Parts: sequence; structure tokens; C-alpha cells
Amino acid sequence: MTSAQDQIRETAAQLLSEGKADLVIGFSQGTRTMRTTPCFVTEADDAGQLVWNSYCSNNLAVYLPKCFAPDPRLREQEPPPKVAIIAKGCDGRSAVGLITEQQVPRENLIIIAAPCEGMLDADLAQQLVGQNQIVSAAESNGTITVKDDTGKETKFDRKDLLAEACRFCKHRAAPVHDIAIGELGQTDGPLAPDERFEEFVNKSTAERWEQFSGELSKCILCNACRSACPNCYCKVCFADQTRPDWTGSGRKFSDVISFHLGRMFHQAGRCVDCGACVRACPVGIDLRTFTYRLVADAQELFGHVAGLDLEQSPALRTFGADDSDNFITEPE
Amino acid sequence: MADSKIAKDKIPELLKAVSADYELYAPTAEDGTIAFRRIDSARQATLDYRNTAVSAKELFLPRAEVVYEFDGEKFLDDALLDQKRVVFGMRPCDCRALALLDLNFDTEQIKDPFYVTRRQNTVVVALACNEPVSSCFCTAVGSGPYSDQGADVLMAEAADYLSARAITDKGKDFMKQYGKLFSADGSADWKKLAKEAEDKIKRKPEFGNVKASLDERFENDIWEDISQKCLGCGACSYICPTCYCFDLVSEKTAGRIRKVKTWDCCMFGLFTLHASGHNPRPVNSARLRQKLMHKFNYYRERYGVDGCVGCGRCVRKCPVNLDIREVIEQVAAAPNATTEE
Amino acid sequence: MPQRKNEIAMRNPYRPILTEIEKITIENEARDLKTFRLAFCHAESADNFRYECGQFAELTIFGVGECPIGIASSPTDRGYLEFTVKRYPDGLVTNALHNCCVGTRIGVRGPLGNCFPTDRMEGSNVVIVGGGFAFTTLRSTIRYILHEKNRGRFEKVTLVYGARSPGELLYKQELERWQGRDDIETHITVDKGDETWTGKEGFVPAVLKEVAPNPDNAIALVCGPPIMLKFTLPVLTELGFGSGEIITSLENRMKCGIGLCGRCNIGSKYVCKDGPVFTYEQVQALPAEM
Amino acid sequence: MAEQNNNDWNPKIVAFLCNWCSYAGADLAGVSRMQYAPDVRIIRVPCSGRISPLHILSALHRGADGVLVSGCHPGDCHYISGNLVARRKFSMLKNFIEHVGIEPERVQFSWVSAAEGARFAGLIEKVVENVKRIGPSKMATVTAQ
Repeated sequence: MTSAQDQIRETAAQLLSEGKADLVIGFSQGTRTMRTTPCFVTEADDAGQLVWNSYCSNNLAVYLPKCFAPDPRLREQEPPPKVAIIAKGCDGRSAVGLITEQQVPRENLIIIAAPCEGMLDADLAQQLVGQNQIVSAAESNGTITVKDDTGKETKFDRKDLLAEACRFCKHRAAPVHDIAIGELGQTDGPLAPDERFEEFVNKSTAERWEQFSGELSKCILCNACRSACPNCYCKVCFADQTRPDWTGSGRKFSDVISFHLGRMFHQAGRCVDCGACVRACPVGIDLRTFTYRLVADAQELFGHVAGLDLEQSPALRTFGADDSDNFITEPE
Repeated sequence: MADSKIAKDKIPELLKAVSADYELYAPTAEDGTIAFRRIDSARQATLDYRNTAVSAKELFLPRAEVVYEFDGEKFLDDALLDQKRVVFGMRPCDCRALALLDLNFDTEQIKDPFYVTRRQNTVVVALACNEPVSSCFCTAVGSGPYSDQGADVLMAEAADYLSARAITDKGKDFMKQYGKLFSADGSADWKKLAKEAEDKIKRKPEFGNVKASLDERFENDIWEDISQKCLGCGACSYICPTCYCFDLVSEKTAGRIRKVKTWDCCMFGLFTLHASGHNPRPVNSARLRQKLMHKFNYYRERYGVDGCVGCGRCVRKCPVNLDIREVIEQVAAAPNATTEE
Repeated sequence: MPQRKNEIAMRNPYRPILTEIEKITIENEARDLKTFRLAFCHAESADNFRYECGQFAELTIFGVGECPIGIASSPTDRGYLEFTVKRYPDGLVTNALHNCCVGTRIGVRGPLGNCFPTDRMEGSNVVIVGGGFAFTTLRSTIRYILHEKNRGRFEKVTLVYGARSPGELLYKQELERWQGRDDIETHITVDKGDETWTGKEGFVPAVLKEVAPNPDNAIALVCGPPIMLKFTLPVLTELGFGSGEIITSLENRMKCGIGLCGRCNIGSKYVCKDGPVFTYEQVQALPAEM
Repeated sequence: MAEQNNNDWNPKIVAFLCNWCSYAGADLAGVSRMQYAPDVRIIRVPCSGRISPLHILSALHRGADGVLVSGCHPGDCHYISGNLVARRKFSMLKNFIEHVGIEPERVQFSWVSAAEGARFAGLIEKVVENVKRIGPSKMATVTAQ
């Protein structure tokens, strides 16, 4: 049996050589240990660059709207390209979301579903190893052996290095796909109960505020969370608007909070809980503890799970006549 | 002044003495991140760190600061820093970044009074870097783990003590002030330590001709290729010790009008957008080119040095692993005639 | 007043001086171009604000924002400054400015940037070519040259100025006065005239070609929209003007206006500090990122 | 701030009222000379569906101690379904701001028809009372650690 990586390479080469795709978005080897980097293959001969391993964490759907957006330099636009994307469950769900939000034409997109058992978090591994730098990592039968720059080896169980969003992922396989590679992962139920989120939910309002504002006090307003999110394709983000100015200059802490509340809530009913914002954050803000509420509520209140179905409307674009009224303040 | 030394176990005593006289900032470990924080009785500095996640730039160029405040009739006094500060434990790369920022903010013709007062009122006590990490490339950009540029005092970690060397007059005064905590003979073999540290930098990208290679490749398809994966976020710029571009934003609250100087980033699409709708850098590729050009071409053109200190933060924190070392190499390797024929 | 321990004699370059709108003139039919005459609120700032033709200033609407605008008045006009500002639908500050009335406090930071080389122009023929509303600093220059104290320093002055329609010509009364003078040769043109228009019709480059100013001992100042520049510069070259003798003014989005904020560069040159005035020769050496 | 006696303190509350029902309800309360707390600043909007969560967040950001959004009763929307779309947004927003530790009383929603002048007056009393109980908003005063 050929490995998923080989199959991905073959599939990409075939799509490109047969002219079925102009571009294949996947991953290639990164420059750092335990990292890959997004890779854009346009020639069949380059398909060998594609890799598939435990470090293909980025949500590649973030690039899709850009592939189909008009080029501001051209007066006459070229016809939209045919794009193939190597998709984990989250990439696939984001792609579906983008299709339903009409940012990506379905007929120009080939979703190649790749098997995912959850991606590993290089920063987490580094944190567990401590100050000594990880220089290499090898995986075999669910055990990751990392070696640091003093030559010391540490073994980890694979599940202990899973990125947080991956640990609680309920949809490992792209629900809508054109080509499937290998054995797609399980598609129902998380691997572990989400203790961290539960613990947060059970705190008092004041404690939650303390944790929320404490986390956000690290924010440097670099917008990486926004830029890494496949759902953030607005032409001009609300945070960049000047009339009205929603978020202020950024000087006051309430400006920072406003940005985050606005950004997060814009994901209501659209977030696929891929963890891209968390991974992108250079200062390590635990955004998921807050955004997961939106994922959970969409399901709880409206039975809506984002990105599973091409016919589905985003949760907040539609309504139900019998939606709950129990948040309404009734006068005495 | 000869080198002097201080035993490592006396560092807390030194920091305690310093924090009594100065506002003291040093690396601390909180919530799993190493960052420069104000040291007081409640907070302990750590020496067990490679470098901080975010650079110390914020202590000199705050993320947002008020540059004037107006009450409708008159301007209030500028809020210039008037406390004396010590920043302890900055790595040589970050100290060198201050020397590069000086070139922009402290010139003959124009001075940013907020930055300049912060610099003048701050003693930078650097700690040389014995353990560069895999993403470091300071030696490629004319710096090094033992560079003393931008620092007032440079300390080197050897066995169980720190060897200290005053670099500037401000540094000499500092060493004099705390002289009783140091013993006179601090002669560590700095050359040997520096060599050992430099040898730990495994990947040594060739940046010597980067200005010329960028000059020849302003118009080049390579920018389109390289920038494809770039998300256009500001993570690299905001954690960079030398990125200084800023925005000036107005703020209005009851009875007060403020002008706020905030960090900004050339990777943002709106950075250069004209009111007319015209944008000289309308696409990501033009913006990434600007970022690299500014650091490795324009900076050298204006000031004779690269605007990068090789701290490697952007390499470590880029969400898509867009590695500046690789980018420079890819640009240099690109065919240099435009492909349009 | 308590003395700062570390007193540094540094001017705060971000702080504007205070002025007040003294007069507002609507310049065009579309009513999106207004000239604001600003009077200094403090006598000392009037004395300190020494500028030259071609420089610009940052105008502040307090609480809204700041934008860079070329100075349209002449250094020979004492006691006030004039700025002609176009309102852009997306422009935060230009909209706010257009909504201001006489008496509004406006902050002014400047003068900023370099200037037209009036020293070099001395003893030379001066050809001034302007298009649309990019005529403000050229107007400043013409006023300066025509001032009785200065006119003798310059040789022949030729003006070619065009706009889309008669209603879009700036400074109409002044243009009429200039047309009546014999120490400046004026060629005013519009792309398309209306029933009242008796002047020239045609694009600026074509009119310039027809006027064919002599390039000997001459300097040309050219400002206009990109499309006009694109066709005008070759005409001047054809007429024999060297690229060092053609002078233009660039613009870009700016914040600080003093070369610190890293925003307005084209290549390694900052438009705010190294410009806005560049020779055509210098412009040609800049990368194509305008 | 914590020491403040909330009974003497007058909160700033922004109320977004839909033009067709709740604003008319407020009007009715007014012409009927019904008394209610004066701490509410009313912003008339065409429909509760017009209210973006950003408007609500922005009101808090700019110093409101409380926000009230009120529209037509479900089924009575002048635009058929504006308030139903709004209802989804609001129920998620309400949960979300509570989740991040902002008191649920800070942002309140209700339905008031044009005929319900008394209900409007009662609603305002209740909203003001709720906001007074939790005290001034920490959004405007909070500073980074």
C-alpha cells in the first residue's frame, strides 16, 4: 500500500498534468523541526514537494478566497483558476463554509480529503522539553521521539502532543470531497472530553472576565488571528474601518477587547474550531476557550454545525420561527 | 575599565539593589512565556531563557503612546519618560536593534522626543548569548551573540559567574554605582565564549550581497511565488525588534483630543491606501517585497547597515513558516531579468 | 513649574500649531474642491512658519485625523496659509474638513518636505504645466514669481494649465488676472468646453506641444494626475528639456510627514522628506511603485 | 468604583429601538405620561435586524453601562423576518458576552409592540434596575495588567 503522502503526490501530479487543476495547495517540508509550510504547486513535476505528516496544521482554506479574488492590478480579470486543496477535516469544512458564503466557486474547487489523526503542536513539544531546543523528531506507532540540542531524547505519546483544537476535533475527514486519500479518520466524537473549556464555563462571571482580560492583555494587535482565519475574507475588516471607528486607536485595553469580541463574534455559527487563530498568535493567547462557546452554541441553540453541508446556510443568515426566546428580558 | 564579575547567586541581590534605584525590567517567566516585565518585590527575573517571545522594542517604542494631548484650547505637557530605567538581560541582537532604531528616531534634523528620552533614561544591561537557537542568524547580518552595539553594559555568562564590561559612559556609571557587588577581576575568556556561541549557529545564510540582489530583482516573479503563502498579518513585524513603522491615530474623549502613535505594519493592505482609492502596493507580493526591501535594501542605502539583527523571531513565529532566511536565499537565486518578454 | 530632571530641548514634531479657518472658497462646480484660508492663532507661529513654494503641511482636524496637503499660498503672502483640498468620499479627513465652517480650529504641522528649486530657476525661463487640481503648489509658485519683488529674478514665464471642464478650473479669478498680464504667457485649456467657454479645448500634452516652449535655459514644473504626467513628460523630452530640468511633485499616503513612520517611501526615498519635489531624472530612478 | 453606592449612581444605558414597534411603544409611554427611569438614551433604528452585534459592542466600548435592544414581537416584524434573524444573533451574542465574563445584565433584549407603552415603561425600569445592581461597566475602565 502506498503512503498517503505518495498518493497525494500522485493525485496532484495527475490533476495538474491532465489540466484538471491549475493549482494544488498542500504542504511542503518546513524550515523548522516539526513544521511544514503551505505549498502551491502548479507544475506536475513539482508535486514531489508535497508532504503529508503529523505537522500539516495550517488551515489551507485561508488561501481559497485569495485564489478567486479579483487582482486589483488587472483591468480585465482572468477566468478563475481550478484549484485543488489537500484537506483535513477542518480545511474541508472551511472550504464548504466559503462555498456557501459564495467566496469560492464549487465548480472550480477540487477537495482532496487526506487522512488526519490530529496534527501535533511543535510549540507544545518545545514547551514540554523546556529551554533546550528541539532539533529533530521521529514518529513511530503513536510515539514521538524528540531530540534536543543537548542530544537528549524525550518520548511522547502522540496524543499528548496534539494541538488543542485537534484533541477535541469531531470531524477529522473533509465532509465534502472529490477525491479521498487513504483511510479517512474517524468522523464522530472528540478523542477526549474538553476539560479546559468545561472548567472555564463553570467559573463565576468575575473569574471568567479575569481570565478573558488576562489572556487578552498579552495581545499586541498584530492581526495574525484574523489573517490566519479562513472565515476572515472581508474586503475591509471592521477593525480597519474608520467610519465608524469600531475599535479605537488600540491604546486603551477596551480597544483591544473590542477588537477581539468583534472578531470572535463574527465567527458565530461559522467557526469550524480549526485552531488556526490560536496557532497563529505569536504571544500564545488561548483564544479557543472563548471562540468554542460560539461553536457549542450554534449546535446547541440551532443544531448548526458549520461546514458539513453545501446546502446549509450559515447559522446567522437564517432563522427558525421557533428559535428560543429565553434570553429576552421581560418586564415585571 | 577592566571587566569585573559577579557570582550568579548574587544576581538577585544586584537586581534588588537596582530595582530600588531604578524602574527595572528583566525577563520573567509567566504563563509559559518569557517576556520583559517590571521587576519588583513580587516578581522575580529569570536567567534561564534563550530569548523573549516578543522583543524589548516595546520598552522604547510602546505599542501605543500619546504624542500630544489637546484640551481644545491648549496642549498639555508632553508625557515624556522621566524615570530612570534599567533593562537587564536584553540579548545582544535586541540591543543592536536599538542602535538601528536610533538611526531612524534620533537624527540630526529630527528627533522623536518620546523615543529619545526613553533611550537616554534607560541603562541597557545586555546578557551575551551562549545558547543561540536554531532560528537565530545574527552572524549573517553583521551582529553576533557577543555584539555590544546598543548596550551600555555587556555581561557574559561563564561557569558560575557573570563577567561584566561597561560599553558606554552610562554603563560605566552603572558599574560604578553597583561596584561593591562586583569583584574586580572578571577576566573570562570572552573570545572563546563568543566563538563557542557563534559555532552553535548552524544555519548561516549568505546575506553579504543581499542589497545588490534585491536591487536587481525589484521587478521579479519571485515575489509573487514567495508571497503566495504569506497571510499578510503583522506577527513578524510586531515581534520584530527593528520594525518601527507607525501610525498616528486621533482619539477623542470628553474634552480631550489625543494623537496616538501606534505600531503599524507594511504587510497590512491599508497601510498605503490613499483616500482616492489608489494603492501603490495593492497586493501581498508588493507588500512582502517592501518589507524585505526596507530591511535589506533601503536601510542599507540610507544608513549603511541592514535593518535586521537576526534574532530569528519572525522565523519562529510566522504562522505559515515563511522563513526570512530562505526567502533571501530564494530571491538571490531567482533569475534576475524580468520574465516578461 | 517643576523642572524636569532630564530636560531635553526637543521640539515635539507631532504637535501642530493652531490656526483658524478665515475664509472658505468653493473652487469648482462639483463642489468637492475648496480652498481654506487659515489664519494663525498665535503671532509667533505666523513668524516661525517660513515656507517655500512646493512644500506641504499636515492639516489636523482635531479628533478626526490628519492629512498632508500642498501649500497653495505663496511665501510672499504673509499672515495666512491657503490649502486647496479635494473631498474624497472615502477620505476621513477631507470629508471632515469640507464640513468645517469659518472659525473652526485647524492644526497645522509644517512646513514639510522639500521645495521647488526657485534658486535654480533664477535667471531662467520657467515653464509651468498643471492639470486638474494638482495645481496648488504651482499656483503658489506663480504667485511667488509674479510678486513685484521677485518677478525680475526670472525670465519668461509660460503657463499651460488644463482641467476636465471650465467648471473644474481652479483659482478662476486669478487665472483671469494672469491672462491680463504681459509678464506671464498663459494657455488655459479644458478637455471639453461648454457653451460659455471661449478658450482652448484639448488635453494638456497636446496644448503644450503646440505652445512648444523653448527648452534653452528653461526649467519645467509639471504637476497633474498620473495620466497627464504619462503623456506630458514625453512631450517635454521631445521639446528638448533634459530630465534634470523637468521637475514634478509626488504624493503618497503619509502619517508623520517627517521621514519617521516608514509609510510614504518609493524605493529608498521618502516622499515626505526627500520629496515631494523630484526631478524627472530622480523619478525615473525610482522603482515603479507609485 | 466598587465602593460606589449604586443607588445614587445613574448608569448610561443605550437603547436601540426599532422604528415600527418599540420606538412607537416608547412614544406611547411618553404621551401617556408614564414615568420611567431617565437613564436611557434612545437610538431609533429601522428594525432590530439592523442592529449589528458591533453596535452593541461599540456602545459598551464607548462607555455605556448597559445596552437594551428592542424590536417587534416575533411574527410582527414590519419587514417580515428582520427580528427573527436578529433573535438568532442576539441569543448567541448574549451567551457569548456572558461567556467572556461580561455580566448578562449588561446587554438586554426585549420585544415591545407599539401598543405596549406600559410594557415599555416597565421594561426600562427593570433594565435600569438590573444595570444598577451590577454597577458601572468595567469595559471602559479596565486596563491591561
